[in-house]
Amino acid sequence: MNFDLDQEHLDLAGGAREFLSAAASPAAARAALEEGTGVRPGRAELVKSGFATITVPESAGGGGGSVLQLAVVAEQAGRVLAGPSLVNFARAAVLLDGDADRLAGLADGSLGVAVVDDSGPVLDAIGADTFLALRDGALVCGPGAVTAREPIDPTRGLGDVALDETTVLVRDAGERWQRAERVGRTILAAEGLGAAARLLEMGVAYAKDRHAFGRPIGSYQAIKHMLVDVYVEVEQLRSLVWWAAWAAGHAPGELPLAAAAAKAAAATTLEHAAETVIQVHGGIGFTWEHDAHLYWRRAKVDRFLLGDDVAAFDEVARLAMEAAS
Amino acid sequence: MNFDLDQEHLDLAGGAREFLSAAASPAAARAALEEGTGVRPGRAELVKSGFATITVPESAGGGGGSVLQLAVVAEQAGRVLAGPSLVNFARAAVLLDGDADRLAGLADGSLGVAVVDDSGPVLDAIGADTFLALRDGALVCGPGAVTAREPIDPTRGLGDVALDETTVLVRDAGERWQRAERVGRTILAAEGLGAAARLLEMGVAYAKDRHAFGRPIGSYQAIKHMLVDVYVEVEQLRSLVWWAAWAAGHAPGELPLAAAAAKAAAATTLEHAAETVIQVHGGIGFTWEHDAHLYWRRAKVDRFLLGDDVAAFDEVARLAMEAAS
Amino acid sequence: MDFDDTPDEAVWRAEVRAFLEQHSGERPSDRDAARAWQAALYEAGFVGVAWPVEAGGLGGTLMQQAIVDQEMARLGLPALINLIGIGMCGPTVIVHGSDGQKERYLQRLLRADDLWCQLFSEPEAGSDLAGLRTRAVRDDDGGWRVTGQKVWTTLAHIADFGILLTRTDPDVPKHRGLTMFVVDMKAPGVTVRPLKQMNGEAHFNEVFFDDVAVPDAERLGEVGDGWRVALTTLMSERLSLGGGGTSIGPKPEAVARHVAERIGALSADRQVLARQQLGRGYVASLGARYTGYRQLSKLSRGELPGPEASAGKLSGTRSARDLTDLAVRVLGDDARVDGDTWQTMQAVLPGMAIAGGSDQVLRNIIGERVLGLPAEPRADKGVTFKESLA
Amino acid sequence: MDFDDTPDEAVWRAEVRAFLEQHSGERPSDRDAARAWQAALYEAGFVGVAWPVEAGGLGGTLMQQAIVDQEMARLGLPALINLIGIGMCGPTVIVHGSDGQKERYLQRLLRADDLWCQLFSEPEAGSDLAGLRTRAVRDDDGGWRVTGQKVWTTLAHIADFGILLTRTDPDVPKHRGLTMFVVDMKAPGVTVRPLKQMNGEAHFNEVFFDDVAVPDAERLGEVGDGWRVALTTLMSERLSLGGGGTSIGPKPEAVARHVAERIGALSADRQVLARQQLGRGYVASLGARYTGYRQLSKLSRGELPGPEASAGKLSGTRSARDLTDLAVRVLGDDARVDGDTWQTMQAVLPGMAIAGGSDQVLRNIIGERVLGLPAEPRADKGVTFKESLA
Repeated sequence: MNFDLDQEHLDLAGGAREFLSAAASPAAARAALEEGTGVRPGRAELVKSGFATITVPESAGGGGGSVLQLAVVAEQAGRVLAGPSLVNFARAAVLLDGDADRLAGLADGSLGVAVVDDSGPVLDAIGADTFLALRDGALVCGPGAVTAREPIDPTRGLGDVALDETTVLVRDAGERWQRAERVGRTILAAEGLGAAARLLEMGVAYAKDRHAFGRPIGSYQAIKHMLVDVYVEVEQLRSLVWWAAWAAGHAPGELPLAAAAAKAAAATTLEHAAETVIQVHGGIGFTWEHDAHLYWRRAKVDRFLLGDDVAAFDEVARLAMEAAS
Repeated sequence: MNFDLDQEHLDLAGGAREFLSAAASPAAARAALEEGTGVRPGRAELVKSGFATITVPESAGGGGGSVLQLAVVAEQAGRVLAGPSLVNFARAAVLLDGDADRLAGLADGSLGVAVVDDSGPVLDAIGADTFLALRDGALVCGPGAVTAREPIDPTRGLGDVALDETTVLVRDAGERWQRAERVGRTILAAEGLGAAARLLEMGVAYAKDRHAFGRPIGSYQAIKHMLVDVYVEVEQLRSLVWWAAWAAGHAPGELPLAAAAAKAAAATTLEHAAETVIQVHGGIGFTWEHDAHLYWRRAKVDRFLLGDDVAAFDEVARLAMEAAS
Repeated sequence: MDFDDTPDEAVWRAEVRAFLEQHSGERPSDRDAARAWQAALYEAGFVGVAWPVEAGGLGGTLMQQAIVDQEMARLGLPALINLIGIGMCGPTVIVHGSDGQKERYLQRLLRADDLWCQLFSEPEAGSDLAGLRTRAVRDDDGGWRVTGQKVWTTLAHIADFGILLTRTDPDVPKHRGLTMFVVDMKAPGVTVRPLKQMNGEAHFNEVFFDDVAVPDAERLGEVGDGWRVALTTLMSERLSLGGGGTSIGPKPEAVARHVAERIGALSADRQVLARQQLGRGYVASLGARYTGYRQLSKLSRGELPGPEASAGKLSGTRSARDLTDLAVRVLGDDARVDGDTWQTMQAVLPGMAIAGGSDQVLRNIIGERVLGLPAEPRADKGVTFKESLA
Repeated sequence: MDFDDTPDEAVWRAEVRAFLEQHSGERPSDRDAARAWQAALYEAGFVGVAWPVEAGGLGGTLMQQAIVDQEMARLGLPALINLIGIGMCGPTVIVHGSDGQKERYLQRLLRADDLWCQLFSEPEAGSDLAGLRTRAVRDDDGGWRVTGQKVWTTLAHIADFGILLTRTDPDVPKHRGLTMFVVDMKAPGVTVRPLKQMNGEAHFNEVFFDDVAVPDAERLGEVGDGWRVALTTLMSERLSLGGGGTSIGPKPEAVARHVAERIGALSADRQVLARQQLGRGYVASLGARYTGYRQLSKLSRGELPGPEASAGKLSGTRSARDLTDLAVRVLGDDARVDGDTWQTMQAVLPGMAIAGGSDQVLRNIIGERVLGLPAEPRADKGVTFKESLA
């Protein structure tokens, strides 16, 4: 057993970080909130970089890589609040498996795909032109009318989608849909991991720098222990994300539990990290100009995507009882 | 409005404290656990003191006092883990209202009453000879066979009760039963308040005395803030207990919400206090010889009496929604 | 113990209610209307109820004031525009002001002729308030010149006056070198810049002082005695928070009403969880509310507001968070609670958790001053302010 | 990244499994049987797998040791009787012992010929271990005389030897005046008294030393170097906790199994709540378990066990509490999980939260040594031990 990123993954993370930290930023997220400017890097740039389509087969012009590789990139995307999310790319790559034309469209950017779940607004509906959905057990595809939601986190491009005429792509697509959803949860959790890890860095840096009563606030147990609790959660989330991403490629039987656990942990950890780091920053942490609230917005929205934390914990419990009995 | 104990209550509390701290103690609870000795002060002494039958009418030989007065005494009983509980006395006084003979038996100690709920073991079944229960909407009374439970907290005298032949005392006793249960919850919460307040005192005293790394451990924020959180909860519990006890006498419409809130707060506060104070004490706190675990045992048992915290929170929510709509 | 009004209180409540119900149609729509509303209330005898008569008040009891507050809340009337002045600035002037200052300011404050703000916090002095850097230096005429920056100042953009805590001597330990002033917010050199919060609104301001002239007659208390004067302000704040933090966040009744309206649309599973969450938040709110009543009872017997009052703030922020979270989960994002979107409600909570003392500071206060636990060793003890900057 | 065994690991696992399955019928029923079982395992090459050959070990890898541990856990076999000796005392002797000590003790320890205990904590020295008071004084023969009291000593009542941390110089700062010894637990003057815990059992002991003679040849490391020697012990403890705290409390799979058996008897409402609680505890357990795997991967590449290992302990106690609480709520008090009553399980948790470092101490370690946050000012810095008692 070796449960650690390989050099290949570390190199990939480095490359993704370089690209994403130049192409996206919390400042860009703030601008999107203030002025409705598009998200950064934006769909076209993300596709062009090749990072978004890592899991699309090489034959279709994608990277032919693993979910683990995509998760490594997604963590970096989460750090800088990049948009659109890699989740739709990950889900679409699974759902369109075998559909060479559409996969090629995904890979060359000519198709802007978003996956429509049954409940709640659709992630990155804004800017998408092609929607995938499950209807009566079949995977369908078509255009749709998008109504934008109030942009709590503008980088998530939430909208309600009314599907127009759809084409059936795969009948009896229940299993495929489930796998895609689980891969999507894994990538969502990886983005949450990146955001939470970045928040922790911000909190730790501020706690070292800011002084009160003659010493750095990070020397006080109240502040120190709050940050430690976030650290512990972030590291456990990292373990669960890696496990789920690895399972997607190598242990499909473990994916349901791993993906649900990662999704649940990401929801609670990111929210906890955001609230803690705002608290650590005192007054400055809840000003518009500080980056903390942009991550906080991400936390408040992501919690409800692809099923909320309550649903994920319920699923973990059901799977655990099933496995144990 | 004056939401504070009157001098009369303070005097009563002082008297109760004097009697109870001489007649009961955590040491007596430990002995009961080790050797199965009876609880202290025991039913006979409690009746003789007059404190247990405060709410029995004077005409029947009781104190003719209020639920608030009994709650003031119950807090003192909780401080020293006195047994049996005042809960059965409080409930019986309501249930037997108008039944002069049985009330007189309750007041002179010739009847050892315990109230049988539908679920879970019966509080102070051990040592009781007369059981009150609700059967098909009627209040019934009779002897019963008691099977003792494993004594987690031996001062609670838990047992399963199989009722023998019963006599119907009141047909259509639903409302009476509910009021008795709510008064019982209030008194249980008052005992919990006393236990939690005593735990807090123990924790604060130890935190002032014990040194680590050259200063008292109570000077460290981690310890200090834990104790403060308990303090805040204890004071809120005190407010809820007083409110519920006052409502029992003066605002019956407020009693359902107040009693459920007090029960729920007592369950969570006492448990939180016990676990915190053990933690504050470090190793010594989980030794047999230390008093902390005797209070912890009380917390673990009381949580489930007269409906558990989950049921109480559910009831609060239902009542709140009803009142609001 | 008696939760009901005394006969006197009942009479007072009836008076208050009659007046308010008669006028509650006229909800102030802008700042001038808000001033006029406060003035009308003042003329009717319902502002500054517990202030001394010589300060322009009614010389009444705190319980009478609480009854006014309760009745206003019952009708859903907004807080008075000059709340900070009434609760914090005015009481400080009453205790430490000269006769001239009292004459000039107090009645005008109650009538909202002048609006007031409080200028204490600074970017580098939050929890550690006594570490503030705004300097006041004597000028040649015996007056003062103030230079520095304040932050988190509510109402600064419309206030006429403020109470201003400054450093007048950096060569003594930090608590001893402070002096308090009344400052004219329209004076040359005062610049106010709104500070946008994470919810997009600007409840607070930054205030810059650039060599602002303040006459010595506007000093509040002795030179170097500013910390003690500030403690009066903070104690008055506690007094005005008599409700024990229950004013933080959404009203539990409002959340219960909305949950009641919406819960039927949830799955059975979600209904169970919603009731648990509502129950927990509601019990915490009730606990804080009734603890507030106990404090009010103590205060109305003449006891000084103690550090216990901080407990309400501490638990208030937590139950507010829980109830808001429930609202978000249950209500959907098209819902309004008391007119706020859930987004606004949520985004305002982190600020509430910090304003008026962070959770950490409040826990230290309660731990040390209520429970008697020892303070931490202080790195800055006996050090002059100037040295502490090194 | 690869969760599967390497080919070598798979071969090893098969060997281990074959042996254990063949012998797992013989569960040790008493102390002698437990010793015999460890000896048999040792002879088969499954004890001290990662110890150096010259120390009596197999010179294998940590991953091989982990595989043995996993396979033993899979079959529900109890921990080895000399676990503390193997995990903490032996490694300390390996690093700091003389050739004679290694010769005398190590192989016998692995074979459970001698049982070992660790004598560090004292009534007045818990979190602040370096404040210990047990004195060792030179006698006329160049040996030592030890007087004092230790506490929380697992196995002391049956141990043959212990590693003993003492104060040999009270006139220097506390960390510098300590010296470590191997002590014969059967020596005259050693008294062991079992310490009953709140659950009624006695997993720990108090140990009293009354002028106990310890030869200088039994010193471990230099005089005054005891703190550094103790750090080796504590680091070995972390290494032996490779699983990252997942051994704390009930196994999540066991709780899931029992909930699965009982949940049907609950009301629909309670089923919802039970699943939420199980889900939360289970995710926390999985998070700790997989984080433990990551640490194990690092260790097996030769990295030293860092302070990160404390994180597993921290979260382990919390998820253990949540899962136990669930068991209590769901299972009823007649249920057993892994053979324990819920009462026993609950009553053992507070002890677990403190043994091996309280939550507070662990958070300080992680905060300072992993996150790099500044330490608190130390009141006892540069003060001699003797002065610190004043």
